[in-house]
Amino acid sequence: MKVTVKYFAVCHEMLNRSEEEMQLPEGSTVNTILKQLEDEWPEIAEFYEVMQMAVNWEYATENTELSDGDEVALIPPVTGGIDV
Amino acid sequence: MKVTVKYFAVCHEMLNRSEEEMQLPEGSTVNTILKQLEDEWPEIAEFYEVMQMAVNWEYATENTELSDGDEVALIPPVTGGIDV
Amino acid sequence: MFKITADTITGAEVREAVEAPDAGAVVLFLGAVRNNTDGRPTKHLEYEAYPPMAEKKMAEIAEEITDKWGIHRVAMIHRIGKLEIGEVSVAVAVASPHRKDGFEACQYAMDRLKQIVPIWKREVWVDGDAEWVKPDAVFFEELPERT
Amino acid sequence: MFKITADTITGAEVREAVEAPDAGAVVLFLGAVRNNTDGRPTKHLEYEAYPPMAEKKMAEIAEEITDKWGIHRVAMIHRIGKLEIGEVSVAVAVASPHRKDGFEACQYAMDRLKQIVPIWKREVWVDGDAEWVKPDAVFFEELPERT
Repeated sequence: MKVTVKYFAVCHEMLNRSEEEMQLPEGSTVNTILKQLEDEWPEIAEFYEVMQMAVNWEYATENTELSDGDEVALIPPVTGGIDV
Repeated sequence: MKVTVKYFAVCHEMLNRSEEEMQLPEGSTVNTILKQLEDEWPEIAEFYEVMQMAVNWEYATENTELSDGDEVALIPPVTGGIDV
Repeated sequence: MFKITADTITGAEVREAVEAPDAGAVVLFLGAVRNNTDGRPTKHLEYEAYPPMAEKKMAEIAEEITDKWGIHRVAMIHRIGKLEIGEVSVAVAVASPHRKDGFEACQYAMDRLKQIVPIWKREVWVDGDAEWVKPDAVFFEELPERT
Repeated sequence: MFKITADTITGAEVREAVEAPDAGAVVLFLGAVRNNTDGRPTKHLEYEAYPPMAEKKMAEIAEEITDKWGIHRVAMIHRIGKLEIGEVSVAVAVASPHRKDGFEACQYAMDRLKQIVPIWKREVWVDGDAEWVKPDAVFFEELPERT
């Protein structure tokens, strides 16, 4: 199956891209993506603890199962609004 | 001495005037004015309990002493802003 | 800016009066004339004020806010005269470095405004009656007849 | 109205979106770019968002407010891109029959917005540094070098 993965803010900067398509085996979860990213850039794993993931515009866990066409996003801590 | 007395809202309506000048004896207090108004219109006294008085734009009591040129106001319960 | 006005209030007056480059949070309250009170249809409202004392009391509320929260940027404006449904009767703006303080201070300003600022509201109902109102209760619902 | 925009925010958009003849109280919050953070001078800010999810989460916050206070009129807009000092980054408006609920709901909206709406802020300092920030702490102040 094919999913779209989106990167924002610091993730965008770290990975040097904002979006990509990934071909994943059937039965993949969010964790499958996290592992692939870790293979590419090991340091990203140390930030997983403070990050959230989203599938189809909804917060998800690393165990959330994926389907063909899903949109997955890595969500670093949000700062919506202002710092006041 | 001569003072200006101002009436607002329901007082304005009751007394049918918004402002008048009063000649008062030396040593007069806010109470002197209240008594004069009561002489003119006895029913006003039953509202004194819920009213406040002001002298020179500051809340005052009936015992506040008056001086020549003072501006005195009868202040019915205020409703500043909105009822929400 | 502390003002009693007969002109239309947009909210921009108070907002512009409090803006500052070091104040990230602006809380603005606008009170508008509702089309009903407790279900009884309102035709329009009339506000009367004692302008010099009202503006003095508004400035005192701002001083209280400075004492309580260290906030220096507060503006209040209240309209007088006849107001149609939907028109703004009162606007309060507070600018502060932190939003929590701004919300508290703006709410405080409105509470105090209704307590100590000499402004009165006369509600004119669609059914033809009219009365001076006070918070939470109708004040002098029936005036005693003049004897 | 729940919107991510690259255009200037005036506050009028959200206010107009919530106005109603039966809503006497409008509480409006505006967040603007400050000229400093904890005393360190700010050059400008950059905001990035995940627009479709951000707008969905804003709508969910409005539903939470309806559940908690019975308020149906909530609007939120957040700007993205580069913002200069003094420009508005976020505006939230709540219209309600009673002002106390309006203040509470508007404050709640801002709190939740900072918790669940995917929007990120990059602070560019006058001294030349820049960093992605998170509430209460600098997030990833120094990115690890790519190996």
